[in-house]
Amino acid sequence: MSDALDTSVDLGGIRLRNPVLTASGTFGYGVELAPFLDLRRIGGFVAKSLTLEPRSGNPPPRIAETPSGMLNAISLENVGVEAFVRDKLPALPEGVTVIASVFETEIERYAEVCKRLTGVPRVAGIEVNASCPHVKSGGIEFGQQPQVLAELVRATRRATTLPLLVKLSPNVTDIAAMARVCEAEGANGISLINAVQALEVDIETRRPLLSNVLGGLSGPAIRPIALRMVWQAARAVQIPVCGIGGIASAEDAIKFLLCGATAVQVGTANYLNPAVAGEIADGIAAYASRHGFRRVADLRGALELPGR
Amino acid sequence: MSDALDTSVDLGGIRLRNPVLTASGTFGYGVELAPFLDLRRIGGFVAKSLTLEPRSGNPPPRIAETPSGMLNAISLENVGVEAFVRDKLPALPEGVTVIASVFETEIERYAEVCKRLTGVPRVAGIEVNASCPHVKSGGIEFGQQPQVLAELVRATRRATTLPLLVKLSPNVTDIAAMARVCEAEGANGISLINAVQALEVDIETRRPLLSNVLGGLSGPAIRPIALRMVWQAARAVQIPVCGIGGIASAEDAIKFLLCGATAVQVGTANYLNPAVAGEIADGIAAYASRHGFRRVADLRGALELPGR
Amino acid sequence: MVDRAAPHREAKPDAGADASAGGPRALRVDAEVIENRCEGGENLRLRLRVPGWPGFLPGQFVMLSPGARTSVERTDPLLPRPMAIFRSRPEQGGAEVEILYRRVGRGTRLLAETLPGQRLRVVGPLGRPFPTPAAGERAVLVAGGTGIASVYELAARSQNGGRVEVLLGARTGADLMAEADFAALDVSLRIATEDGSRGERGLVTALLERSLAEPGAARVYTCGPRAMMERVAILAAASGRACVVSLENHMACGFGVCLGCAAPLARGGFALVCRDGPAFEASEIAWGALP
Amino acid sequence: MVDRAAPHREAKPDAGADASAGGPRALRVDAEVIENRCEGGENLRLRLRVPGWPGFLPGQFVMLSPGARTSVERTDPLLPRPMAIFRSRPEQGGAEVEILYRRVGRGTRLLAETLPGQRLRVVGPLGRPFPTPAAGERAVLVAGGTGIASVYELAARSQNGGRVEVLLGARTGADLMAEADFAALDVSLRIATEDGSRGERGLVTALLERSLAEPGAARVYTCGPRAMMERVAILAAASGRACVVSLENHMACGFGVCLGCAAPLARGGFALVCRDGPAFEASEIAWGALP
Ligand SMILES: Cc1cc2nc3c(=O)[nH]c(=O)nc-3n(C[C@H](O)[C@H](O)[C@H](O)COP(=O)(O)OP(=O)(O)OC[C@H]3O[C@@H](n4cnc5c(N)ncnc54)[C@H](O)[C@@H]3O)c2cc1C
Ligand SMILES: Cc1cc2nc3c(=O)[nH]c(=O)nc-3n(C[C@H](O)[C@H](O)[C@H](O)COP(=O)(O)OP(=O)(O)OC[C@H]3O[C@@H](n4cnc5c(N)ncnc54)[C@H](O)[C@@H]3O)c2cc1C
Ligand SMILES: Cc1cc2nc3c(=O)[nH]c(=O)nc-3n(C[C@H](O)[C@H](O)[C@H](O)COP(=O)(O)O)c2cc1C
Ligand SMILES: Cc1cc2nc3c(=O)[nH]c(=O)nc-3n(C[C@H](O)[C@H](O)[C@H](O)COP(=O)(O)O)c2cc1C
Ligand code: FES
Ligand code: FES
Repeated sequence: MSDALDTSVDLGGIRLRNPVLTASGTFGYGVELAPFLDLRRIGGFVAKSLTLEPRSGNPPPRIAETPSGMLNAISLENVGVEAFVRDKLPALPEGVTVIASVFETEIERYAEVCKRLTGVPRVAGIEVNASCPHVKSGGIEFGQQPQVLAELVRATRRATTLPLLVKLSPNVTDIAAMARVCEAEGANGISLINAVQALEVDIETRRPLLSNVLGGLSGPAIRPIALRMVWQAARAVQIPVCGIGGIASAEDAIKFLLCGATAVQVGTANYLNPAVAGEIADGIAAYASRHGFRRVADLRGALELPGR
Repeated sequence: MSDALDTSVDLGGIRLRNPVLTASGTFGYGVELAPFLDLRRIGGFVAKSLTLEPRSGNPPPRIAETPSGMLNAISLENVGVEAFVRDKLPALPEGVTVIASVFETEIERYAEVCKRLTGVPRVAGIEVNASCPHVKSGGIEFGQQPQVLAELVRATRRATTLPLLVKLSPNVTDIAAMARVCEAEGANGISLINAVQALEVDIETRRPLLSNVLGGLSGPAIRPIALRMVWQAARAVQIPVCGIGGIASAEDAIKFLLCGATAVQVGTANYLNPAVAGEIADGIAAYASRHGFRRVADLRGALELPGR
Repeated sequence: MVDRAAPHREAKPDAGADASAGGPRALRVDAEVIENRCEGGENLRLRLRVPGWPGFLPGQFVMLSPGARTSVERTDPLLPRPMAIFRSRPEQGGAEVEILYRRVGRGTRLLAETLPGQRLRVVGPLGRPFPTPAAGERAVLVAGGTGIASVYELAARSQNGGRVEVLLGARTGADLMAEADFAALDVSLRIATEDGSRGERGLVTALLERSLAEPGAARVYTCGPRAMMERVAILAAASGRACVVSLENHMACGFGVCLGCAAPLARGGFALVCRDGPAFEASEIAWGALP
Repeated sequence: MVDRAAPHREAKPDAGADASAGGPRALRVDAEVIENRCEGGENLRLRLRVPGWPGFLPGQFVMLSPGARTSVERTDPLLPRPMAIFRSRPEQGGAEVEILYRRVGRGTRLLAETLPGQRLRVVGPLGRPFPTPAAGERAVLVAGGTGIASVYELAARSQNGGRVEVLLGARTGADLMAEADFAALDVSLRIATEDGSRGERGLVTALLERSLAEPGAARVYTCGPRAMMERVAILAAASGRACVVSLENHMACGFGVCLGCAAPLARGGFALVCRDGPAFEASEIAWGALP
């Protein structure tokens, strides 16, 4: 790439080498990908979401393939915040930016996990995953109700001094409204989208393909939906937006930047090609140079709308 | 297929030869497909949505390809209800079941179009397309607001004695709630899903691929989302549900029936294979026979949930 | 939207895939690839064995599945690709249909990787044909890029009638399609390339200006890049000659139901390129609003 | 989750793709198809030229892109398919890797249509290998269906150590994989088919019962249909022999990050088949909760 090019971006106070992160739940705790990718080639990664205690997840089958996508219903399975801090973080090479992700079943627990992560040297920021069933509201996701989302952001905001990103659920009527709630409650940025609630069945067994019945749809299939939501959210708020959903190439990632994202996260594509995030980072830089940008950050929102 | 098999279904008072319809906007006014498919092989078709006056649509580009899907932004282009009744219906061979579809910008106009269609011999029923921007609510879709949807269903219900289907927008937080609104206001059935709001851009021109910027995502990519919404809607209401979204094979169609749909509509797949709807109808019958069903109608809701 | 000269009668405006009524009835069939050869640059020649092919009229097209069909239906890429019918030769039980195409994107790249023996889905022939030149009328065919494929059959069928001039343009000689095929016809063929590597250096529209300077009744037919067609239309109008353009809008269905291929009309509203065209009177088109 | 005998040392429980630390390091590379031949029924043999192949240990697997890679990335089908490494032979700059697979669905059907010269993406070797039989210990390998491919290398590497018995089962003789390959090894090979068209009529577990009746230290290894493996585990336990099972759960990544391949454990919780397995002590698995 051109040496002149500055690839770094600032994601709500998190300084990133380049705008390419990997998405929570698709990159493990980092070390798993080390054989395939030098983790310093990318901006950083968002670790698998953490709960207060270690959790195990749904019984298999947990995944299923769909047209240009996949379904998953892993549930809350993770090693828990303590083991993450004690075992996972130290295993990472220096110079790798780590964003911790948090999910829980109650707001107080979300806040507690954020507290525990605050002050931990290797943690550059926290992403609050709002796409979890809220027990008290009968399983509706935190991110599906503006008031509940507001409470969640307020509580986690109070709980940490770290840069706070809120990851939005796509299963809503008005994504812009959800983005505004996060901004109003002091989030430093928003990440979207999480997987889209979906269902797949086997017509021979006449059963759902997942033990959990419903799952989350991810992969290229949802990219145009994610791009729309990122565009709507980015126009609704001033805080930075991290674009997620079906990104599998530099071209895909650039679309999100042009639509207003400051950075992107690569998810399902890591499964198909564990080195893809590095290739995407290189591709974005090449594009920026080719189009005469000095800073990759300037790609943000460079979309031209038809003069109508 | 086995002669014993009864393939007919009753979709809210509309008797169908078999459960396979084609979706509005993907089958024109029927005659266009005649060279490829004997229209009597399928249950019927839903005609392109009609407005009170003839309308022309958005400037090109109006369509774009996406992973396992496509975007469209045609807008309200159609010949208008009068020309439909005068020119289109008579051009159809006997024995073809036609459901008229209606969209408009105001509730009063929706109702007026329904009135004009009532009593027209060839019209077996009306499908109200609620996925249209409601001018008065600043472009939010009729189908995105429970109160507005309720008014729309009430008004169109009053306007016609024909079987009334309401076609729901997928761009909502709670599809079951929307289904209940339709049932409460006297709809005879619901159809879902319409295309999912999405965006696609060209990174070389740095412009949206559609002149309208936003478009509707359709095709196999959205099938698992549609299946989830159909399942949720079918559990929420007693009135029949017509499943739509990404159906391209008999297997796909059967999934919707198992999840509670009484009938299905084939949309985008018609573009790839203009005879596909007939093949799907045959495939469903073959499956029903192979699995020992006497009536295709019995496939409805035959999904078994894991005993948890 | 163009007056059709005999034998082809004017079609009902809305008959869709039957628009070319009197013309061959469209079919949907799997065709076997006989040959799929690179002809230099990004240009390829595809020969298909199409069972039950009903024949076609000049200017009509087919929709081709993007890439070879497999035992498994793959949904990416999803949409069929419109391709002009270059020519067809009847054979036992059907015909051999030839397509000339340029590798420009995902679908045509996959098409280029298709091997003899593999199958493609074909839907067609579709669209309304070119109006045939009136008796004694000079036909001036101006084509560039992939548009060259669209006008070959018109040239072939008109050659024995009146006088036919074919003016072909390309960026370079390597990009030029089908020169040998046109050379084999009884037409006056002239070529222009932007880099002068073949024929005259410059734009094909320069050749047209000279041709139009000659007296006598003439009708201009053009297919190619949008900018070229618009320029051709302007030149034809200036010389008082009728001009027929063949448009290449994006298409999802090809037979008039998706409304995706709308072309803006000068009188307002839109025509469907797949159903009302692809051939239009140049004066009908609102060029400014065409992407 | 199985004690690895030397030379392979126990891996850190969470090292993911490095689980087989001390074992070969996984790579991601495009491999060229050398041969992709049907071997009767739905069984095929795939030979790949894999640049930089680091070698592998018995029981490890690779993730293969579903169908040949093209110049265009196609996203349907999306996920790579896990396939056991049947064997590999070092060659200049890499190795020739052999896969035996069965055509059962979309991905393997596309794989079966892949031609020599085309490329597949390979990620691997992945997973933790079979524990090698202890000195003097009789190794009884019981495999059925596609599971046969998973145990070949273990048989090949153990043949010169202690005594190796290979018991293969299939529905019919035509479904039976790799018989000739096993026959060429210095192992005692017995076969059972359900229809008796090859070897004994009946289930492979009947062969196992007789083998277990013989005295002496023995360790049972099994891979195949879930029901078969469960039955093998029960028989081994009843005879007081250790039993190692190789599971075939659905996988998205193959290297421990998607958590999709969870296998329920008898002690509660789950293990990841791709990272902690595919080989497990049979007693570790909660068979009732395995799909
Ligand atoms: C009536 C008609 C006749 C044509 N005849 C020929 C021909 O004989 N030879 C030839 O090489 N090309 C022809 N074209 C253009 C050809 O259809 C496009 O080059 C081709 O669709 C590009 O597809 P792609 O998959 O390579 O590009 P992609 O970028 O993968 O295409 C993405 C989408 O955009 C559409 N698209 C992209 N470019 C064009 C274009 N220029 N025109 C229409 N749709 C486009 C594709 O169909 C697809 O739906 C014709 C087009 C039309 C409408
Ligand atoms: C560790 C391991 C080793 C394997 N080794 C072999 C081998 O050597 N030879 C062989 O023929 N098969 C092997 N399998 C099984 C093989 O992965 C499946 O047969 C194959 O994935 C089926 O894919 P498909 O595309 O044909 O079916 P599809 O129905 O298209 O598959 C749809 C999805 O389900 C998954 N899936 C379907 N069936 C299975 C299955 N039985 N196991 C795992 N995933 C499945 C696919 O991977 C895909 O994600 C192995 C599986 C595992 C986990
Ligand atoms: C198997 C799987 C597990 C996931 N786990 C998490 C998780 O723990 N926390 C989270 O915020 N998102 C999780 N996600 C969602 C992804 O981070 C991402 O938002 C989504 O998959 C869309 O991006 P993609 O299309 O690039 O995969 C998971 C996704 C997958 C496929
Ligand atoms: C080009 C196009 C035009 C459409 N026009 C209409 C319409 O006029 N009225 C309507 O109710 N739905 C319309 N739809 C939506 C379809 O009827 C269907 O609900 C949607 O495409 C999802 O189904 P599919 O994935 O099978 O295409 C249109 C869809 C497409 C692709
Ligand atoms: S391409 Fe569908 S209407 Fe013309
Ligand atoms: S396959 Fe992804 S964790 Fe095992």
